[in-house]
Amino acid sequence: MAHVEGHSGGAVGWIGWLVGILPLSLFIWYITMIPAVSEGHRYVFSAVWIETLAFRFTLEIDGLALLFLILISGIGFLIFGYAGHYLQGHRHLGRCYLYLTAFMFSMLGLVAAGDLITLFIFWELTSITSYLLIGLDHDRKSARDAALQALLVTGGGGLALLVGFILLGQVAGTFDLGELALLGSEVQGSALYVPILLLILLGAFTKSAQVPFHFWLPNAMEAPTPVSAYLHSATMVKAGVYLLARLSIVLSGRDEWVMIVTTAGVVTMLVGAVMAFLFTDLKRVLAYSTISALGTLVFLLGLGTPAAANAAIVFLLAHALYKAALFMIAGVIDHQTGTREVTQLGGLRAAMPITATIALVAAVSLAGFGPVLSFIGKEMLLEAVFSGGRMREILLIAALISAALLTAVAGMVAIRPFFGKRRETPVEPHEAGAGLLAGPLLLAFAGLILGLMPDGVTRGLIAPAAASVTGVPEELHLALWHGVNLPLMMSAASVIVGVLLFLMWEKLRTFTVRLSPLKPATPSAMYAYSLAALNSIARGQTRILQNGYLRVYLMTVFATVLALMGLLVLRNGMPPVTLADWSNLRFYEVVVAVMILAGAFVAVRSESRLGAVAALGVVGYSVALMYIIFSAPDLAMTQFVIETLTVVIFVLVLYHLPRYAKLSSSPARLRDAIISIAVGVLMTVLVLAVTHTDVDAELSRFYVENSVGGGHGRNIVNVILVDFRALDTLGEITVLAIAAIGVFAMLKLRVERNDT
Amino acid sequence: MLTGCAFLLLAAVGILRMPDIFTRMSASSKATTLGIGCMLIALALHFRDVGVTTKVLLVIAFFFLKAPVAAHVLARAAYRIGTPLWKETFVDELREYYDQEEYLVHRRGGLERPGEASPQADEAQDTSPPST
Amino acid sequence: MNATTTFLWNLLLALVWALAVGDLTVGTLGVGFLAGMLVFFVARRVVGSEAYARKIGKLLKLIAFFLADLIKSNLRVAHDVATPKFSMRPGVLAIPLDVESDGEIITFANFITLTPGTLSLDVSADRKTLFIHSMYTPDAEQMKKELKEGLERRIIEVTR
Amino acid sequence: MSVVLNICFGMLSLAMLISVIRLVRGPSLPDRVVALDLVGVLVVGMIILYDVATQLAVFLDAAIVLALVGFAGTVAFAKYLERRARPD
Amino acid sequence: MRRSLILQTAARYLIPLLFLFSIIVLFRGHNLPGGGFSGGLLAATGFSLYVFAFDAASARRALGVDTHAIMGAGLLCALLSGFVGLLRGSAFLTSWWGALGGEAVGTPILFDIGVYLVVIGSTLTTVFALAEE
Amino acid sequence: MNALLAMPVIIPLLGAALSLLGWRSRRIQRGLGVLTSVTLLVVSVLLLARVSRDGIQVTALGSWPAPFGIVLVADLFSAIMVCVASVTATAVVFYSLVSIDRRREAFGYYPLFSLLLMGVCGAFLTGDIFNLYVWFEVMLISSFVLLALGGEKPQFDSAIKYVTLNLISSAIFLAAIGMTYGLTGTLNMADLALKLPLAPQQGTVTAIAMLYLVAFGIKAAVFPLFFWLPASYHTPPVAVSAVFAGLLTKVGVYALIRVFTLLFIHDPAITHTVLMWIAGLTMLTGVLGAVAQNDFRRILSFHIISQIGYMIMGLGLYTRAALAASIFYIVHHIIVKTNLFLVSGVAKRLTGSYELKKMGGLYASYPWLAVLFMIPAMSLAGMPPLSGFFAKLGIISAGLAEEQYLLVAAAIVAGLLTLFSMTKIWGEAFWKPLPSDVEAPGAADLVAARRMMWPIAVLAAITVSLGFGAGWLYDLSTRAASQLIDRSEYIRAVLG
Amino acid sequence: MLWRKNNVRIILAIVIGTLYGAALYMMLRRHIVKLIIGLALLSHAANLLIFTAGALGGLQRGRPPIIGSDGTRLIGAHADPVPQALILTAIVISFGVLAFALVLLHRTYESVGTDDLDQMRGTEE
Ligand code: NA
Ligand code: NA
Repeated sequence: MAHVEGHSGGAVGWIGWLVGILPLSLFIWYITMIPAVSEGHRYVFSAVWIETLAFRFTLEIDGLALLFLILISGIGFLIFGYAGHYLQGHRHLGRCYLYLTAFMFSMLGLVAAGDLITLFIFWELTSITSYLLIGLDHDRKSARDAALQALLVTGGGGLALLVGFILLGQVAGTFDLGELALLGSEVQGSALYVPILLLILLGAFTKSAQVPFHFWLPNAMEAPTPVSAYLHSATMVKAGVYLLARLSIVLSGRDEWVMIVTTAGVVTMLVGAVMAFLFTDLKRVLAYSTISALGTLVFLLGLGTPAAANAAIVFLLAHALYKAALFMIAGVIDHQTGTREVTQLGGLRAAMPITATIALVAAVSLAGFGPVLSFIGKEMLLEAVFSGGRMREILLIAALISAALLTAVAGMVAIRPFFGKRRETPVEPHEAGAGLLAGPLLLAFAGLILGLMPDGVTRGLIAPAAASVTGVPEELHLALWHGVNLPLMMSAASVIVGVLLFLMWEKLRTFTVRLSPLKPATPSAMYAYSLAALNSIARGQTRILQNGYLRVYLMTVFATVLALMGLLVLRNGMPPVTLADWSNLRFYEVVVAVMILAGAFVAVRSESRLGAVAALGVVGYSVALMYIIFSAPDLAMTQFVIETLTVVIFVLVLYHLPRYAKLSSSPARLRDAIISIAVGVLMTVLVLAVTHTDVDAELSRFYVENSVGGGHGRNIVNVILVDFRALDTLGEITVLAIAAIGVFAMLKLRVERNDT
Repeated sequence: MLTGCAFLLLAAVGILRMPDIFTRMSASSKATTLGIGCMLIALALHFRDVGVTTKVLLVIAFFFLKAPVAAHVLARAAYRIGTPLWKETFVDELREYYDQEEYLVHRRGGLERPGEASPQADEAQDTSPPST
Repeated sequence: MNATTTFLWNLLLALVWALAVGDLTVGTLGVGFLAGMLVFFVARRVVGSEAYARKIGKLLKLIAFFLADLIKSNLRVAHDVATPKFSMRPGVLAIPLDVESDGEIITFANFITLTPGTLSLDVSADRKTLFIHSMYTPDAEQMKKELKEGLERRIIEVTR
Repeated sequence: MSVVLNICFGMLSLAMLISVIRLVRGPSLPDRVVALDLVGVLVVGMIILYDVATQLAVFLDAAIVLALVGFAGTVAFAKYLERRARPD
Repeated sequence: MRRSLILQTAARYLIPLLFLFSIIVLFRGHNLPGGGFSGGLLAATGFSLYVFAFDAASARRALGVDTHAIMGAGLLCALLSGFVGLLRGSAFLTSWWGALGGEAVGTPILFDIGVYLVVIGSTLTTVFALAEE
Repeated sequence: MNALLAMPVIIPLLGAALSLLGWRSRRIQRGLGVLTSVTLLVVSVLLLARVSRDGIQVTALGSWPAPFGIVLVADLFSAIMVCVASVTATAVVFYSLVSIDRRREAFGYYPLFSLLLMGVCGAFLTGDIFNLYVWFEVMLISSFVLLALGGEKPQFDSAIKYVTLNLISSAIFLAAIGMTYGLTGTLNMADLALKLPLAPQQGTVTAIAMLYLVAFGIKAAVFPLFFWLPASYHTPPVAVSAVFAGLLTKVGVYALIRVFTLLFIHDPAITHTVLMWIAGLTMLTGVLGAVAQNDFRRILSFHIISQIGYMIMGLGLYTRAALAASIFYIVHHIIVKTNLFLVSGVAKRLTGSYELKKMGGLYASYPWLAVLFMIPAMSLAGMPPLSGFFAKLGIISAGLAEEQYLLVAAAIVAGLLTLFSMTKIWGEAFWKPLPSDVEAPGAADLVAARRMMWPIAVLAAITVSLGFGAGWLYDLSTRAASQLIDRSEYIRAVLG
Repeated sequence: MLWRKNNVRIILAIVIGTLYGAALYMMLRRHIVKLIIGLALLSHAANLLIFTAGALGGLQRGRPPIIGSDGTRLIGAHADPVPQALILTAIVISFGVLAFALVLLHRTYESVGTDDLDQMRGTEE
C-alpha cells in the first residue's frame, strides 16, 4: 500500500496543482488547435536528425493526435493535482513529478510523432518513465519486480516494433507517417508484409496489454494510484491502440490484419472482463477492466471498417475519462480507509457522500448504460459488429458477455463499497478533500456531459480523429437516443445479465479458487518460468564457457584455429606443399635442427624445472646457430645475450617457484598431445605453403640500395632498426621499459606493504 | 683447428663419461678453454687481419679468465648443495672446514632431512622453496 | 689505481677499440679513448685499487709454465676419457695460501682450475686456505707441495 | 680444406649431441648446467668454423658475444644452487 | 652467505671488459653486427654478473644511477633523435647526419644510444628487483 | 610534413619518459599524467578536424616513402578512434586522480597509463602491419602491468589468463605477419592491399586471413575466444577496468575492421560469413554471461563481449551502412562502457562492494549518481534518444537491408537481455534498500565519490549529446565507412 | 631459379611445427612453470617462422645483409634483412614480456599458493 502517511487538504498538497500549470497550459494550447485541425489542417514540425539514416525528427498534429494530446494533457493536469494530495509527504514526491512530467512529454511526443522512428523514440521513453514510476516505492521487492516486468514485456515488444518499423520503412522507402499513409497498397503487396505486421503487432499488443501479454498491467498496480490512473488506464496503455489506429491506414485490409487483431482484441476483451470480475483488489479489478477495454479497442480497429473506427474513437475517449476517474476514486477509498479490498468495504456512502456520487457516475460509464458517452460508444460498437461481415455472431456474443461482466464490475466498484452494511476499515473513513476529488469529479461528469451533448466533441475531436484512422473525412453524428433498435436491446439485456452477475458475485467468486490449478499455465507464470529458465541457461552456458580452466581456454583457441583451417581445407583443398629434394642440406644443419628438437624434447619431458630451463637454453643457442648459418649475425648475437639473460631471470624466479608435480592424467596428456601435434602440423604446412613460390624482395632491395647512401650504415639490419623502421624500435624499447616497470612494481609494491 | 675441435669433442666425451660432477667439470673446463683457444688461433692465422686478431686475442684472454671461474663457481655450488662425490674419492678436506667453520648444513651421506629424496635423484638439487 | 695506470689502461682500451672497430685512424682512436674514459668512469667503483701488469718477463715465464702444464694434463685426461678404465684417484684438498691479494688468489685459483685434473672449489673466509678438487692425487701432500712451489711461487714472483 | 672443415664440423656436431645426452641424463642440475655451458662453447666453436667455411669474419662477433655472456648463465645457476644450500 | 672470493675478483675484471665490449658493439652496430640491443644487453649482463658476485644493493651502488632514470633517459634520447627531424621540418624520426672528427654522426646513432640505455635500464631494473627478492 | 599525425604516439611517450626521470615524485607523475592526456585530447581533436577537412593524412616516418618506411595514416576511422580514445582517457585520468591509491601512483600508474594510450593510438594510426604488432604489444604489456599492479590474489589469478591468452594472440598475429610478408614481400598495409590479390595461392591468403581473425578475435574478445576478458576485467582498480573496457577490445575490433576491409576482401563468402556467425554468437553468449552474473563489474564485463558482437556484425555485413553503424557503435560503446565502469567505482566507494547482494540504497541517497548511471546504462541498452539507440538502429537497419534476419534476431534478443541486466543493476544497487549490515560511507568516501562523479558527468553529457547529435556522428561514420569500403582513397594517400 | 623450393625450408618447417607443438603441449599442462616454458618455446617458434617464411629469396648461407667496408653494394643473392629486423624486434619484445610473465607467475604462486593452474579459478566462480 502506498505511503498513506500524508493528509489530504494540507497546504502542501496544493503544490500539485501548481505543477499542473504545465499540462494545463498545454491542454489549453491544444484546445486552441481544435478549429484548425477539425478543418483538416495539420501542424507539422520537422528537423533532420540523422541524414544518413534518412531520419527526420517529425511532429505532426492531426485529428487523431490532437484527441490524444488533449486527453493526455487534460487528464495529466488533473492527475498532477490529485497526486499532490495523494502522495503528500511521500519521500520521492519531487521525483514523482519529474517522472510524471517526463512521461507526459514522452506520451505527447508519441502521439504527435509524424515519423516511425520519432514515434519509436517516444514509445521507448514511455516505457522507461513508466518503469521508474511503477518502481516509485522501490523499497518493496514487489514494486521492483513489477516495474521490471512491465519494462521487459513492453521493452521486448518495443524491440520487435523497432524491427517492424525499420522493415516497414525499408519496404516503403520512408519513415514518414504522412507518406506512409499513401503507400498502404505497396506495403501490403510486399513479401515482408506478414513479418512487418507481426512485429508491429507484437509491439502494440505488449504495450496495450493484449492477451497473452497482459499480465504486466495488473502487476503494475504496484505503482501509486495517480500513476496507475494516468499511465495504466488513460494514456500509456492506449499507445498500442494508438499505433494500430495510426497504422491501420497502412496495414489494415489484408486478412492477416483482421484475423490477428480482431482475435487478439476479442480474447483480451473477454479475459479482461472475466478477470476483473473475479478479483477483489479495487485497483486490480480496474486494471483488468482496462485490459478488457483495450481488447475492445483493438478488436474494433481489427475490424477495419469506418464504423468500427468511429466506435473505437468514441469508446477510447469515454474510457479514458471514466477509467481515470474510477482509478482516482479507488485511490481516494484506499487513502481514506486504508484498504482497497472490495470485501472489506461497505457502507461508505454516509462518510463519503461526494465520493460515492462521483463513483456512481463513473460506474454508469463503465457499465455503459445511461446518458453517458460510453453508452454511445457501446451502441456504436454493437452497430459496427453488427454491420461487420465475418464472425459477427461470435463477436457479438463476446461483446455482450464482456459488457455484462463489466456491468457487474461497475457494481462491485461503485455500489459495494458505498452501499450496504458498513464495514470496519483500517482507517476511520471521512470525506476526502477537494484536492483529491476535483479530478475524478471533473472526469466523471465530463463523460456525462459529453454523453448528453456529444455534438461539439464529435465535430471538434472525434470526427477528425476517426478521419485520421480511416483516411476519409466523414460526417459523423453521435446521439444518445437512436430509438429502440437491436443494439439497444442487446445492450439492455447485457445490463440485466450484469446486474444478475453482480448479485451472484459472492457465489461465483468461489469459482476462482477452483481455477487455481490452472495458475502455472497462465502467461504470468510463463513469464516467471522463462525468467528462471533464462537465468539457468545463462548460468549453465557461463559455467561451460567461462569455466576458469586456462588450458581449456587455450585448447578452445587452438581448436578454433584448427576448425577454421579445416573449413578452408574442405572448401579450397590442401595448400600446395611440395616436399622438394633435400640434397641441398648440410649435415651440420641437420645436427643443429636436431639440437633444437632435442632441446625442446628435453624441455617438455624434463622432470626438473631447471633442467627444462637449461634445455631451453640449448634450444635458444641452437636457434641462434641456425641464424648464423643462414646469414643473420645480428639475430644470433642478440639471441645469445637474450637467451643468457632469460636463463638468468628464469633462475632468479624459479628459486621462488615450486617444482614440478604430475598434475595431468594420461588421457589429458594424450588429448593435449593430439591437439599440439595438429597445430604443429598446421604450422609446418602453412610455412611450406607460404614458401612455395618466390616473391619479389622489393623492400630488401630498397634497403640494400639506400642503406649506405641514406642510412649511413653498412649493417642493413641495424639501419632498418634505427632508421628505416625506427618507429618499430621505439615501440619495442617502450615495451621493454614497461615490462621493467611492471616487474619492479610487482615485486616492490608488495614488499613495501609487508613492511608497513 | 682440428686440434681445437678434438679438444672440444674430448670435453663432451668427458662430461659424458666422467663419474661425478667434479670430474666432469674438470674434464670440460680445461678442454674447452684449450679447444676454443686453438680454434681461435687457427682462425686468426686463417684471416691474417688486424681486427680479427685483436678480437681473437681478446676472446682468448676472456676465456682464460672466465672458464675457470665458471667452473669454480659451479663446482663450489655443487659441492655446497651436496652433490655426491664419486665413490672412490679418497679424501675430503673441505667438508671438515665447512662443518666446523660455516655451519653449512650438509646433505651428504646419512644427513638428509626427512621428506627429501635420495641425493641420486635430481630432486636433491631441485627442491621446493623452503616454506617460510 | 693511480692516474698513470689509469691513463695507460685507457690508452690500451682505445687501441683495443680501434682494432675491434676495424680501422686504425685518429678518429677511431679518439672515440675509443672517450669510450675508455666512459668505461673507467662507470667502472671506477667496480675495479677498485689494484696494481697491474708489471714484471712482464716473469709473466711470460709464468704463462709458458702454465701452458706446458695445461697441455700435459689435458693429454692425461684425454687418455683417461678415451680409454675404458679410469686411472683416477680423486680427492678434495686444502692448500694453505701464501698469496694475499685478490689478484693473486684468483690467478692461482684459476690456473689450478685450468690445469686439468684440478678444480678450485673455495677459499676460506680468512683467505688462508684454498680448497681444490683433484682427479689424480697419488699423494695428497706431494700434490700440495707441487702446486705451491710451482704455480704459486711463480705468481708471487710476477706480482711482487 | 673442406675435408678438414667437414671433419671439424663432424666432431663438433658429435660433441653437441653428446652434450645433449648429458643434458637429458642429468642426473643432477649441475650436470645439466655443465652440459649447457659446453653447448655454449661448442656453439662458439661452430661459429668459428663457420667463419672459416664462409670466409666471413662477421660471425665472429656473435661468437665473442656468446663467449662473453654464456658465463653469466652458469653463474646464475650456481647462485641458484647456493641459495638452495643456504641453511634455513 | 659468504660469496665466492674468486668470482668477486674475476667480476672486477670481467665487467669492465664486458662494458667496453658493449660500447664497441653499440657503436659498430651501424656497420657490423651489433647495435643498441646487443650492446645494451651485454652491458646489462655485465652488471647482472656483479649482482651474482656481490649483491643487488652493491650493484645498485656501483651503477650509481636509478635504473628507472636510465630507461627514461633512453626513451628521451630516442625521442630527441626523432624531434630533430620534426624541428627541421621533416617527418618525425627523419635522420640528420653531420661529421665529427671524420666520423659520420647522425641522429640514428643518438637513437641507438637511446635503445642501448633503455635496454640496460630495463634489464637491470628487472634483475636487481629479482635479486632483491 | 605532417607532424600532427605522430603526436598521439609522441606525447604519451614523452610524458612517460619524463615520468621515469621523475620517478620518485608522485606530484610530477600526476601532473604529467594529466598533462599528457589533455594534450593528447587537444591534438586528437585537431587531427580529426584536419582529416575531416583535408582527407586522409599520411606521414612517412623518417621520410622513407611507403612501402619502405613505416607510415602513420589517419583516415576518418583512425582519427575518430584516436579522438574517442583520448576523450575517455582524459576522463579516466581525472577520475584516477581521486580513485587510484598512493601505492599504485608511486609505482608508475600514470606513465603506464600514458604508455597504454601510446599503444592504443599507435595501433589506430599505423599503416604498417608489423608496426601494428608492436603497438599491440605496447598496449598489451602496459595493460598487463596495470592489471597486476599492486594486486592480490584475484588480480594475479586473472592476470595469468589475461596475459597467456593475449600472448597467444600475439604469437598467432606474429606468425600471420611472417606469412604475410613471405607471401607478398611487403608490410605496408596499403601495399598489401595491392599485392595480396597477386599472390599465387589465394587459398593460403585466406588461411592467413583466418589467423588474423583468431589473433584479433582474441583481442576483441569475440566468441569463442573471449575467456580472458570476464576472467580479468573485474579485478583491477576500477579506473583501470574502465579504460580497458572502453579501449582495449576496441583496438582488436579496429584491427579486425581494418584488416577485413583493407586486406582480406578477396573471399567474403567465407571470411565475412564467419565474421557474421561470430558476431551473432558473441552477442548472445556475452549477454547470457552477463545475465548469469551478480557483480556490478562482471555484468559490465560480459556486456563488453556482447557489444563487440554488434560491432563485428557491421563488419560481417560489410556494407557502407553497416560499417558506418559499426563505427558509430564503437564510439558510443567506448564512452558508455568506460562510464559505466567509472560509475561502478563510485558505487563501490559508497556501498563498499561490487557485489549486487551487498549493495543498495543508491537511488534514494544519491540521486545524481542514479542519473549518471541511468544515462550510460540506458544508452547501452539502446534506449532512445541516447547514443546506443542510434547505434543499434543503424546496425539493425543494415542487417535488415542485407536480409540477415537471424543475425538481427540475435541482436534484438541481446538488446533485450542487455536491458534486463542493466535493470538488474539498477534494481539491486540503486532501488533496493541498503542491506542493514552494510556501513554507511565515511566522510572521506563521500568527498571522493563526489569528485569522481565529475568525469562521469562529462562522459554522460557526451553520451546524451551523441544521441542528440547522432546526425553529426553518423555523417562522420558514414564518411569513414566510405573510406573503408572504397579502399582506393586510402591506398592512394599512402602510396601516392 | 626457385630458391625457396629446394632449400632447407622443409627441415626448418618441421622444426617450427615441432616447436609450436611442444610449446602448446607445455602450455596445456597444469603447472605454472610449464606454462612459461611453453611461452618461451612459442617465441622461438614464431621467430623461426618469420625467419623461414620471410626469407623471400630463400634462406642464404654465408650471405649476411651487411655491405662490405669498401662501401660496395651487396651484389647477388643475400639474406633478406627485413625478416631479420622484424625478428630482432620480436625477440626483444618477447624477452620483456617473458620476464614480466615470469615475475607474474612468481607473484601469483606467492599469493594464490598453488602451482596448479586448475586451482586458479577464483575470479570466475
Ligand atoms: Na586486450
Ligand atoms: Na574492452
